[in-house]
Amino acid sequence: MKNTKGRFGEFGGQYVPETVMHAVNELETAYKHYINNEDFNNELRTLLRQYASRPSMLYYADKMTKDLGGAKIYIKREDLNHTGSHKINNVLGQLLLAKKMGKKRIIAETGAGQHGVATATVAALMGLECQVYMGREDTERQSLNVYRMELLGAKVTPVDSGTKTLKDAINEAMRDWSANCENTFYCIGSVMGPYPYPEMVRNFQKIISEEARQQIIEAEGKLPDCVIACVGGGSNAMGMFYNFIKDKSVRLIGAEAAGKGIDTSFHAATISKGSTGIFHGMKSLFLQNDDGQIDPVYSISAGLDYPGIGPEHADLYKTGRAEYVDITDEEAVQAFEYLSRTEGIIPAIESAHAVAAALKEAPKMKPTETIIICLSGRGDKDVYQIARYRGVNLNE
Amino acid sequence: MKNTKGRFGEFGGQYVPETVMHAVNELETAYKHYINNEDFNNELRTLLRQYASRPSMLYYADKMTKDLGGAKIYIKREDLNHTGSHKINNVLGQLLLAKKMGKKRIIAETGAGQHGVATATVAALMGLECQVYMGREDTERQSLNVYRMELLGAKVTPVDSGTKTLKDAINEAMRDWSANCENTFYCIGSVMGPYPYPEMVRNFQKIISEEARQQIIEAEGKLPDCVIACVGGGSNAMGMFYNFIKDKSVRLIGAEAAGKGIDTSFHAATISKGSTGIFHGMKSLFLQNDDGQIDPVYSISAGLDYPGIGPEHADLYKTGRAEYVDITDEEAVQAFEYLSRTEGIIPAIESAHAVAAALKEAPKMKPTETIIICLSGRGDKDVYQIARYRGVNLNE
Amino acid sequence: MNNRIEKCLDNLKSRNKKALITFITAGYGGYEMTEKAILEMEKSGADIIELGVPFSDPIAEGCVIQNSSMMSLQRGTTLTGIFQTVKQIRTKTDIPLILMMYINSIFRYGKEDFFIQCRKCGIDGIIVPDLPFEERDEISEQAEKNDIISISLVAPTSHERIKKIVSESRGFIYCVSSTGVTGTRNSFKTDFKDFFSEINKYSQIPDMLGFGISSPEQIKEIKKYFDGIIVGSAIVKLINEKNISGSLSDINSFTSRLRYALDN
Amino acid sequence: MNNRIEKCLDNLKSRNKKALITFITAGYGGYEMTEKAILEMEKSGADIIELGVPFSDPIAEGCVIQNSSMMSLQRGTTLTGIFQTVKQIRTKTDIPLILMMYINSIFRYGKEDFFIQCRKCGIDGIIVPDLPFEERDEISEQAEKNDIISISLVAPTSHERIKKIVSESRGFIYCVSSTGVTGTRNSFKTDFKDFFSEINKYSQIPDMLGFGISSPEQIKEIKKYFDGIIVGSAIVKLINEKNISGSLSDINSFTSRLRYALDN
Ligand SMILES: Cc1ncc(COP(=O)(O)O)c(C=O)c1O
Ligand SMILES: Cc1ncc(COP(=O)(O)O)c(C=O)c1O
Repeated sequence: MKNTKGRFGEFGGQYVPETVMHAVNELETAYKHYINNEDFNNELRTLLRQYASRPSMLYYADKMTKDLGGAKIYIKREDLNHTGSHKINNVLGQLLLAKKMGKKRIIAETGAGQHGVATATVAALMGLECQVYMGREDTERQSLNVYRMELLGAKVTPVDSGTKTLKDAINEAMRDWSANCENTFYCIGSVMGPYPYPEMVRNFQKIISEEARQQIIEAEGKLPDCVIACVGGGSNAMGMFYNFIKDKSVRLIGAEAAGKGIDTSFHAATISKGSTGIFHGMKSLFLQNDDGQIDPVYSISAGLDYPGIGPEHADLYKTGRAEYVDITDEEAVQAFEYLSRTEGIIPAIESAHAVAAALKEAPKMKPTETIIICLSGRGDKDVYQIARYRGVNLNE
Repeated sequence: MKNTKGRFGEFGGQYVPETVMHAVNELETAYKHYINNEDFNNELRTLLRQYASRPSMLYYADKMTKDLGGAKIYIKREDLNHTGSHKINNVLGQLLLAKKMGKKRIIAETGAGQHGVATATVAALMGLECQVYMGREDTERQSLNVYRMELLGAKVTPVDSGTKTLKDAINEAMRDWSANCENTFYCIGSVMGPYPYPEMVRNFQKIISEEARQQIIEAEGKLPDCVIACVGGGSNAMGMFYNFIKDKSVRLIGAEAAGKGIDTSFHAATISKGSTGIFHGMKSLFLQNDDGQIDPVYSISAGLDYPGIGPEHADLYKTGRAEYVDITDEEAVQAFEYLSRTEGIIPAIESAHAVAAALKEAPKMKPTETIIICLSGRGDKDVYQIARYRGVNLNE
Repeated sequence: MNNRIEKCLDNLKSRNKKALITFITAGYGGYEMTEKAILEMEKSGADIIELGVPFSDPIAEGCVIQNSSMMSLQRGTTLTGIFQTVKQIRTKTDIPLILMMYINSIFRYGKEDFFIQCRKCGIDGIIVPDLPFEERDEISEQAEKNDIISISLVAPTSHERIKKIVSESRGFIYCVSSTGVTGTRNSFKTDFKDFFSEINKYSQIPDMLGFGISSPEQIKEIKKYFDGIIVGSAIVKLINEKNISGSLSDINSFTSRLRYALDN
Repeated sequence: MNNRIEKCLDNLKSRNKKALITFITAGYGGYEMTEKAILEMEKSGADIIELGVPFSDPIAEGCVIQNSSMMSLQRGTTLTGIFQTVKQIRTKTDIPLILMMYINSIFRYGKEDFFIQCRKCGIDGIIVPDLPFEERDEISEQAEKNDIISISLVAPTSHERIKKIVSESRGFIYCVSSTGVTGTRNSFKTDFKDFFSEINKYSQIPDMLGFGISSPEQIKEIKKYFDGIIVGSAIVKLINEKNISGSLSDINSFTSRLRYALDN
């Protein structure tokens, strides 16, 4: 079988209904036209700088470094972006493209709500209509973000089908898209979906490693030894990895959500426990049963609660270029608390998975070595949930 | 009567119990020693840049400008600072000073919780013990921030005396200070309290106008015509005004909280309705009754819910250099919603008072004129409250 | 030409009749319901049966089929079970059977095994809504080897893609009535005249209209444009998990009315 | 020397006795309670009375006095009402009366008027906890003009400030027992020997120890260091708003025990 376009090794492709193929092709054409267009890139760079507040800082975590006694730890502060996560990088890119394409209506799925908030935000800025799909369960555990989106003028529709989480929100967005694709732009929130999304989203997120690579060289005079990012769909991780892929000495570590443990049925550890499948427009790794039914998954973090992974990650894993580790809820919550108390930085619970991975790696490394953690978002949205999580333990 | 030190015209002074005078003097000595000390300022500048993420952007609000059809509107994005408001500028300054003074314990009062969060954050970073006092009512309407402070390792004590809001939190912090001032540094959150606080906090906040003045000149080639900031104690406003005071052509406008209207008894409009008094260590304007009892005050915004104002503002008002306007809850909520929908920026409800003032001023001005709004903080903390506020109206 | 689908359509054409293709979700109401419903539909006038393999995340489906899929899965329906049921059905009827299923079900079963099994059980075609023309190589070789026809879909939004899709098609063209997912619609915004004349420019194989066809009245108005219809949600709606015989009689009368509207 | 405070302290000194200064919150339990309590305290051994003017935000006060102030204000106590009560009390006793109050109450009343009123009603001194030495000019002129003594406080944290404070003091020095606010304490961490010898280096006027004194037992141990004590919260605690006579008898017996402890 020959591989079609948009492939990363065997992964990727364009497995979508005929009803949206035209829209996918139209997007591909526009994407290819603009991605190397100087005016487009200047406009995007201006938005990233003057709206998203880029470049984001590369912060040297002195207290954490001393406390762990191993590698020097740097933190890439995507949490300081406007709207509080890396998601805005991608949304600015896609919505600028949508405007160029003359689309008037934006749809998006969201898990933790950060992608939804970013989309609602940029839609407000650009004067576009915005509809966000969000699993009912996620609207409940991330209600702050639901209100934020509504304030920004977006319509948020809770999705009651399936597991009522991110996967089902994507299903619903796809259904909307197939009904309305002539006037509607589907702004996907991670490096997933049919080609050109995985490549396009990665290209809009690679600014993270573009900046970080330059910043660490300025600070340390050399490349880092290891970069770590959490992996839901995988967009912040691809953004963080991309410009280091060719630097073979740099270890790339993705932190997956192991929920209550990968030996339970409550986790979202796609790489550890998944197998190749075709879903949501792409061939990649998925958590699924023997009959090809997609598994319900679980993570304390709504943003990592997804049964798949972007195809480029599947390839980085298969080729051995990147490593992927499992972080349980408990480890993530501990890392969440640790970073708050140690550096005065409250991370998103998603990002706390990356911090937890660093807590394991750093002590094994030498003081002459360095780690960059991608802090994909801030934790305000998670504070209540962590309090609840801890509250339950306290009352036991 | 001759005026003592730390005066702005007749306002200011050092009206504190003898038990804390030693601490106040000790602070004054340290403050005077360090405020022009090059090493200290370098260290502080590094923290502001590498921790708080300064400089903050000066954002041109294109859609808002077009929509209002008057002056060009720029927004100084203090909401993008780490921890989400201007409060971090001051806290970094004071806690660095505390460290130099060898203090091991930090106390702070907080209203909206932003100063408390900033203090808890920097205390975590610097390894200092932190105790925050917060009125019981504020702990309830800003519970997100209570959890944030606790996560950061601070102890938050709800204050049940008096009106259970900011004023009472200050009372309680003062009591703690008078008991523990040998080892404790009191980190006041606004340009108020006994000398040297009003001057010191203003000096730590003036970076806002230092940057903004340079940024607007770069963008427009000239000074702004008007700068607008909300006024609780008045620290973001002093920070925003300070470097423009000598530029006589620049109008300085402070937006006070008029709550349910200045003709009701539910407001916090100190300048409109207050009179000279002596309280919380300073001679200034206060909302008080004929017998000198401090009035209970009200605002939808916990951060503006204070019956006094910093002495430098009282003087700017008395000398006519600055103007102060009243913004009701309803106007602030409308501005909160307006900025969210129009620019995709959700402001703190405090800052929304400044936005509301701009909504009134801009249309009266010429397209060749410019306004800078100080967006003192982000509105995540307020989203629930605004939903409730609107929810009540919807169900009527 | 040995495939039952092609034989059936050829036969209809020679008799100048339009095809009635009816859909049910396999295992919805149990395998017994599936078997009986298929036989009932044949009896009351269906020419071809489309059997939906339930999938956890049917992104091309509206709520009726979504819901039936979920209920079927909750009962424990599996692809293996469906194959057994089909084998059983084949002992009773020769009506063309098409599996409607998502690509992951095939991929996970194993493409080779899947098509061999199809052939063994007597499946004649498959419709894979999330496998567009561009990705057809994912299964085309294995399908052809086993003479299972992979039905192509075209949609009103297919535009310039129609040509390449239909010119490589076999069996029939599944013409999607309008944008969106399966499910009943009150009216169609598509200009059928344009749509079908575009399709017919490049192919002579029959055109079947699907998505949202729910009443005999609708059919009368538009039947001149196509060679047959595919009715799904409107039939699935009639299935009552707790009442097999009631469901069958409803299916019978509805199918008969569709047949009548097509023929008269 | 006409001021009652100075006369009283001179007299005590000449008799080699220590002063007992007792505090109550004006208007707590009503003006009648205030008047009766003052007379009762005098009868049972108090030398000087400190009358607290309630303030909405008493930052130097612990919870007992905070609470009594709030209750008093809720009853409608005002400075004008307190002046009237004092005038009334002056018809019955010549005991020195000191107002303890926050600077804003004076400022808002009008400094001139306030001190004139004090003189007219028979007030002898004031203690303003939030008016430190550096800001004394805020009221010093008006106070002096009316021969109202403004009592200075020194605290264990006053250190190098002790000299300038005490050398300008009149009446007595209010020596704060320890850091913190008013309210009872189980023990004092302050080294009284050092503290008082520092104070006495610069002034010969009497030293009164206040803040946290709550029991006759405490007094015995430390009375050698000072010339008198000020007892506040411990007395305010005895006031029961609903039971005037019970309160008065408790105050009487407590004051008597303090007197005994000072004298023996
Ligand atoms: C803060 C944050 N980090 C990470 C993620 C995971 O997404 P991705 O793996 O695409 O970066 C999310 C998704 O919501 C998020 O909100
Ligand atoms: C976001 C924000 N803005 C403004 C204020 C008011 O304080 P100030 O007037 O000192 O700037 C607060 C106080 O909590 C605040 O949180």
